[in-house]
Amino acid sequence: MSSRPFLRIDNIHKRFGPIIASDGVSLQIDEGEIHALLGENGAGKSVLMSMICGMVRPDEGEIVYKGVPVRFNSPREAIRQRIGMVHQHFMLVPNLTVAENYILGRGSAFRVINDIDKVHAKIRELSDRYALDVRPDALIEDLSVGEQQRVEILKALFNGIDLLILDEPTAVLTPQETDRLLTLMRDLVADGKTVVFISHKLDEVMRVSDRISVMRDGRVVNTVSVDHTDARGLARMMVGRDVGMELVRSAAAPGRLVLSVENLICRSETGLPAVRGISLGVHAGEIVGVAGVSGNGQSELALALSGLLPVDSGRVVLNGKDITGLAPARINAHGFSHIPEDRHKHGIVQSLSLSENTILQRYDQPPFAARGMLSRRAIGTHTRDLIKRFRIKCHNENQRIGDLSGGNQQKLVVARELARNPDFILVNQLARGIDIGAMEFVMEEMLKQRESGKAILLISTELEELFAICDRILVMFHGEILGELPPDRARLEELGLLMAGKTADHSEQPTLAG
Amino acid sequence: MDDMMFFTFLAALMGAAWRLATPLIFASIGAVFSERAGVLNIGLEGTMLVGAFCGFAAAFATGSIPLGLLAGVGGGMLFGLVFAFFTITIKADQIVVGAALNLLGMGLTAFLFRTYYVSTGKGIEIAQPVHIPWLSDLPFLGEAFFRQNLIVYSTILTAILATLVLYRTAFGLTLRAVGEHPKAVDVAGRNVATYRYAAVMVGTGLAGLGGAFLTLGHSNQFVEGITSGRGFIALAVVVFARWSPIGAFFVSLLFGLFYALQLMLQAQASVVVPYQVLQALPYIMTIITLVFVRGKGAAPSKLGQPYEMR
Amino acid sequence: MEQVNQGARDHVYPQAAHALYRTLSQAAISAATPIAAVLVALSFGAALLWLNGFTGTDVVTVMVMGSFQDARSIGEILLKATPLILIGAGLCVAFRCSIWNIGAEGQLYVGAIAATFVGTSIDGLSVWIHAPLVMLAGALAGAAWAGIAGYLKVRFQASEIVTTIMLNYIALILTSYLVTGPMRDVSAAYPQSARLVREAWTPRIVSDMRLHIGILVAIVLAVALYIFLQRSSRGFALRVVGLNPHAARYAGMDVRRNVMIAICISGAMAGLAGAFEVAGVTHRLYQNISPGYGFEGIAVALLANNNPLAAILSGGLFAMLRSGSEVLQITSQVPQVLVLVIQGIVILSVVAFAKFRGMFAGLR
Amino acid sequence: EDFKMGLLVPGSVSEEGWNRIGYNALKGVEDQLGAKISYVELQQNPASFEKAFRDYASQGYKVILGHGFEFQDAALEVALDYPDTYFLISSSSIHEGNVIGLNTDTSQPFYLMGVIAAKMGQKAGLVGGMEIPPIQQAFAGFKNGAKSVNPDFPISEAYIGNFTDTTAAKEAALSMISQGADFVVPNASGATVGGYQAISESGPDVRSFSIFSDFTEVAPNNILGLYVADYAQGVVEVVRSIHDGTPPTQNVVFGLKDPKVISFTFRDDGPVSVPEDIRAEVKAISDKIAAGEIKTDAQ
Ligand SMILES: Nc1ncnc2c1ncn2[C@@H]1O[C@H](COP(=O)(O)OP(=O)(O)OP(=O)(O)O)[C@@H](O)[C@H]1O
Ligand SMILES: Nc1ncnc2c1ncn2[C@@H]1O[C@H](COP(=O)(O)OP(=O)(O)OP(=O)(O)O)[C@@H](O)[C@H]1O
Ligand SMILES: [Mg+2]
Ligand SMILES: [Mg+2]
Repeated sequence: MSSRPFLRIDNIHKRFGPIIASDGVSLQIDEGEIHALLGENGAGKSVLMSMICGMVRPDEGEIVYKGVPVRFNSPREAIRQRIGMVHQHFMLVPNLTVAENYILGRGSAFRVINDIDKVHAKIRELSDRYALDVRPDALIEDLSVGEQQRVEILKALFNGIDLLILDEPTAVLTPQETDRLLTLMRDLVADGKTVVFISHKLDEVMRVSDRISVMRDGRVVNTVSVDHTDARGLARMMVGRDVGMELVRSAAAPGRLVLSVENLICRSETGLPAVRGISLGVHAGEIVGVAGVSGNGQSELALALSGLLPVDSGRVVLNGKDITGLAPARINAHGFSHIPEDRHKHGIVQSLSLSENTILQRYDQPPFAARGMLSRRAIGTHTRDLIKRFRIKCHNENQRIGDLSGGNQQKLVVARELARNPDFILVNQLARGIDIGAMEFVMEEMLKQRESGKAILLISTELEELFAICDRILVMFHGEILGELPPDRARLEELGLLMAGKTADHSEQPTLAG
Repeated sequence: MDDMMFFTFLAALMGAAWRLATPLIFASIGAVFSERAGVLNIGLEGTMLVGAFCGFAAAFATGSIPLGLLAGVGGGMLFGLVFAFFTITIKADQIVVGAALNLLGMGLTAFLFRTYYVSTGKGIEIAQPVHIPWLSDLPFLGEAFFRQNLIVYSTILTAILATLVLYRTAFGLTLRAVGEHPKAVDVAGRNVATYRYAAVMVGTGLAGLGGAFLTLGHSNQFVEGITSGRGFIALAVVVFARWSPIGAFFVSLLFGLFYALQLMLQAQASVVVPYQVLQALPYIMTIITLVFVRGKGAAPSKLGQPYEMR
Repeated sequence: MEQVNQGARDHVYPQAAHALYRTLSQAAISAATPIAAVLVALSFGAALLWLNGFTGTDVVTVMVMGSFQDARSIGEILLKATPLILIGAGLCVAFRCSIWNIGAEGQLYVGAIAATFVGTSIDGLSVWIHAPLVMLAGALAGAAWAGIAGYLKVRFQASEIVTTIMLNYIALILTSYLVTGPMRDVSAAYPQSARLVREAWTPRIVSDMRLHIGILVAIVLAVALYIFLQRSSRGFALRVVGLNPHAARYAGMDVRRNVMIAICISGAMAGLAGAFEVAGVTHRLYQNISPGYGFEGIAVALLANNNPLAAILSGGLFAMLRSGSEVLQITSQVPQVLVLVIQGIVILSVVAFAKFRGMFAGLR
Repeated sequence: EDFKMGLLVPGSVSEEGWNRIGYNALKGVEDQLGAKISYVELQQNPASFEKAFRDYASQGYKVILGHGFEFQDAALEVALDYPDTYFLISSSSIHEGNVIGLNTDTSQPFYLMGVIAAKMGQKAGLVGGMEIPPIQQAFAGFKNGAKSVNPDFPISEAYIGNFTDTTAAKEAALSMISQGADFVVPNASGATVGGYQAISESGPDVRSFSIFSDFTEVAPNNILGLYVADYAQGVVEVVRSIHDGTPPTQNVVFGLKDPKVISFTFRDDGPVSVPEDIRAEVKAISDKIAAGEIKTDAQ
């Protein structure tokens, strides 16, 4: 590796009000390396990278880039210095085309756009060179998440970069797409570029990086060369203790059939076919996983089951009652709980208190309501109880839930749904946004529910999550269930292929239309 | 002969529709700009009044219509500056500030008019129709379209220019992005607040121009409340036109047409329905059309929301 | 679960006392902002007067003092406050549910029409029946008129901002049609309806003042709406729908139904205001029965930060400013429209103060 | 002893319009006759009407103006107890002892305009604000006048629905002109000016009269004459007659017979003017109206 420090970060501090996001970070990135950044949620990875690319200004400390101290006041200045970043949440304007997104912010503000053809040509050329398969005139809102990801990477290349920062780029990709991305990263390095790469997936990190830095509580606690560590060691560095990678659980003892879905068909909110005939059953005392790359109809499946999306045809039976097409209130009343995928959209009301969020479904039922009026005391008691049982970190139950960290918000949602004592629990992305420690906790909770005879359907894009607690895994692709596998790591390859739409005989399934 | 009558009627109707649409065209195209940038200004009524008053006052003092128009635009923009300061810099709720500006616009213009002008009873010289050789003399078409003043003609230019700016310049591109995904614009290195200020300025400047047309291009006097709800109608036009400048042009014309039609039908002795039915027509039609032009798919997704920079 | 309920009952009184204390102290804090805002606005008004050749200090001396001259002028303020409080408190409910009902003016007119109909077409009822019947008719008509916009919103996603504005015009035109046509009192020179029968009139509080019991109804309803929004299950659902309709749907709340309820409550309050104008003040329907109460009510609700309890105060404030400006016009020939300027500035100042308070909180 | 006059208005005198007109009349009496004045704002409250009348009368007020016909019943009640006080009632046609109705008849000058229109033009157009009595009465007079000359004379009528929209008033007038009207009179309060603007732009072939204020500057080539009304002056004259000890012996209708209240004049400085022969005819009709021989406002 080159010894010239390409990028040196020196004792950076950054606070957001009372929150300390960076507490004296120091880090050194070498030219032409792939440097991975690991750490629990909220460790300060994204904030650190945002400071490098000019989105956030550090309170204190120094950034030295190519030997010169820099202080970017805007992302524009960082881009001018050939630093590009692909954010966790895409920075693409949905109602513009790919090309329009690329020229956004470039050149004079009063410029007439007359060079769009040249832009298109350049995009095609780059797309071909790195095999990215990006159409310059496509509208962003028509693209799948994976495509948008490639559009983001290509945007950085389009801008011309020496340093590329990727913030959790693989979270939404299939194993195949991930492979392709890792290859791309290698290609970029071969072209003389430097890559910083944030991920929670230790195996990818081990596969692609040259060096790895681990962050904890706003500091870099260690930087190691990939040759001198392993996954277990990295996990220990991150959390500060050994993490039980394997949860203890008893053998499955499935009981009666709690939920059965027969040939369910429904369309997405935009009216495109999303779920194309799914049948499945979940028994008491088992956890059934649904694996798949996001965008293959899992969201619609979850929404349709919970009554939030109209069903075109098929039947959903819960506890022997047909709940197809019922209103959410009715479905909930039949013993249905739902831990939703999009916490901010469905799960909580940010500006309400923890108390108010705990009674979201039961606001008009005793003991929380009597004669049409809310019973604050009963609500408070119940909420304090949940806070204690689920170890939710908060000031008190009257605090705005939006002020809690994401992990704690998720814990409240889980607590609320389990407290309703349902027969069936639909979980879409159990551990989304929560750190390894909390993940362990909620997984244990799920297993407890399973022990007590609940039926659980766990939809997830995270294979680790599925392997850890599921009794069997269904693979969803293109709105259909392509197959079922036991949670056996040995069959990871097979699972990956199924997720990419390739059945065991490796024949290609039709790809997503539109 | 009956056909002749009908064509004269039609020609007069078209001409009137265009004139009645003119203030709406300016105001609604302006509103397209600010709404595309995510700023919903329900204070348009007040802003148009300010434009109408400033235009009148300036023309009254100088006798110059161009100066009057300039003052109308300037007055609107000054008002827009207040709106922008409160909604963009202070990040106050846009509806609250808009409601306050309607009160202010109505109050200030009426106060100043009563204090300085009401007793003069004097008006100003308004913009004269421009006679275009040959075209104005065409039968029917000449009457309908080519005997207007320059302000009315300029609505076409405004619509075309607005479309070009919105869809063919970097400014317009950024503006459209600001209402949809302001953070992306921020990351791309453009200041969201600056663009929103600019959008509000364009919006209120055009609203001011629309107001100034009332006093400088149509009647020669300022009257308290002269806009008579046009600022609110312009808001409806924008929704109807699905946030497109060309759409706003044609929807405004449609409104002008309804309005002209009801005035002309009232004057026809042979029409027997109560005139109030005719008066209600434009408003009922708006509601009906809104039901058919369904959904809010086209609305800028961050409309009405302040942008919190990190 | 039983235990929880038992405990709740035992602690009901101290809890209520505490809640009262908290509400009062919050009210004190939140009262400081409007008072400061009014001072700013009055200073602005004074400056405007001074700049334009009037005596600037009149704004305070005449406007504020003049409006509290005697019992009668206070009665007049309360009379003007009645529709403002009713409409403002009602709009708080709609705005809390994120429904931008700009149509209170039209709902007021429709309420007035219905009240007139009930008050003129029935005779021989006791005042105990007829007067409330008139109010009920007004409220129902207002709710129905608002319900049109609500229905178009939930069924066709038609923007209620647009539809309520259009319905305002239609209601005004309808009133004009009725009083010049079918409802016209043929014996009168002026286009107006027949006079409501005595029993339909809203009872007065003091017999020789115009102030009627509408003000009490307005205050009671505003308090009731406050309790409804803050303490009832349904009010909770309305707030959740307003804050996050997706979460509301997820939680099993019927979003459409709650939207309809919220907009109809606000319409009913505006319709009731219209009924009181007819049955309590004019006793006849005219074309211009409202001097823009419906639009002023929007400002009242916004100034109250969508809190119906605070709407009592902001409605009273706006009524006071309106009364004061009338006094100011008579004594100092200041155009009465100055009040609109002052009202506008009050709102802007409140907004600015709220922001600065937030900034100080951030610094601490 | 002071000469005192009181005023009861049915609303706030600060509001532009009806109540303000009453207040201006009171001020006129103060300014021109040196009377002590007082007023009280009451709204549709018969109980307090009576009390207010009694309060003033018992305090020695010589004249009390109840501004609106709704005060009539209460005045009749009180008047019996105060025979020395004069109770004037606006827009009323009563005359019972010391209760005297006052009215301004706008249909009279409009009748004359109708006559002129039918004599000089092909078709008339009337643009109204809202359909309220002063406007309806005026238009009725215009139509009666025109029909007296030519029963088939075409007249179109349109209301813009408010008093602020000058643009609508202008377009309404333009549309009438485009449909052949060549004598157009707008009557829409603040929006009236828009109507004159339309007339002015349509060339000198379209004629009009200026009403209430002088609009000749707006349409110098079209306006044939002026009609101006001053209710305050009318009230001052009535109060003066009471002050002088010669109170009216019947209800008062201000009309063409009261040139100080209603003035109807022709212009001579315009490019077109009413020919002498028509003027003479109009004068004759005006005299007849003043003499009560022609009823102008039959609807
Ligand atoms: N704009 C902001 N305002 C307030 N707090 C913030 C802001 N941005 C980040 N933080 C806080 O700073 C801390 C670090 O956040 P950061 O996003 O860097 O975490 P991370 O390591 O990227 O986590 P993840 O793995 O979830 O992406 C967190 O506590 C976060 O809540
Ligand atoms: N325990 C239950 N079992 C079966 N059906 C129920 C139960 N509770 C409610 N429902 C049904 O669910 C639907 C909605 O319930 P509910 O009445 O609580 O909501 P709502 O009043 O319509 O709206 P909101 O959720 O906004 O209060 C109704 O049709 C009701 O009959
Ligand atoms: Mg992050
Ligand atoms: Mg419910």
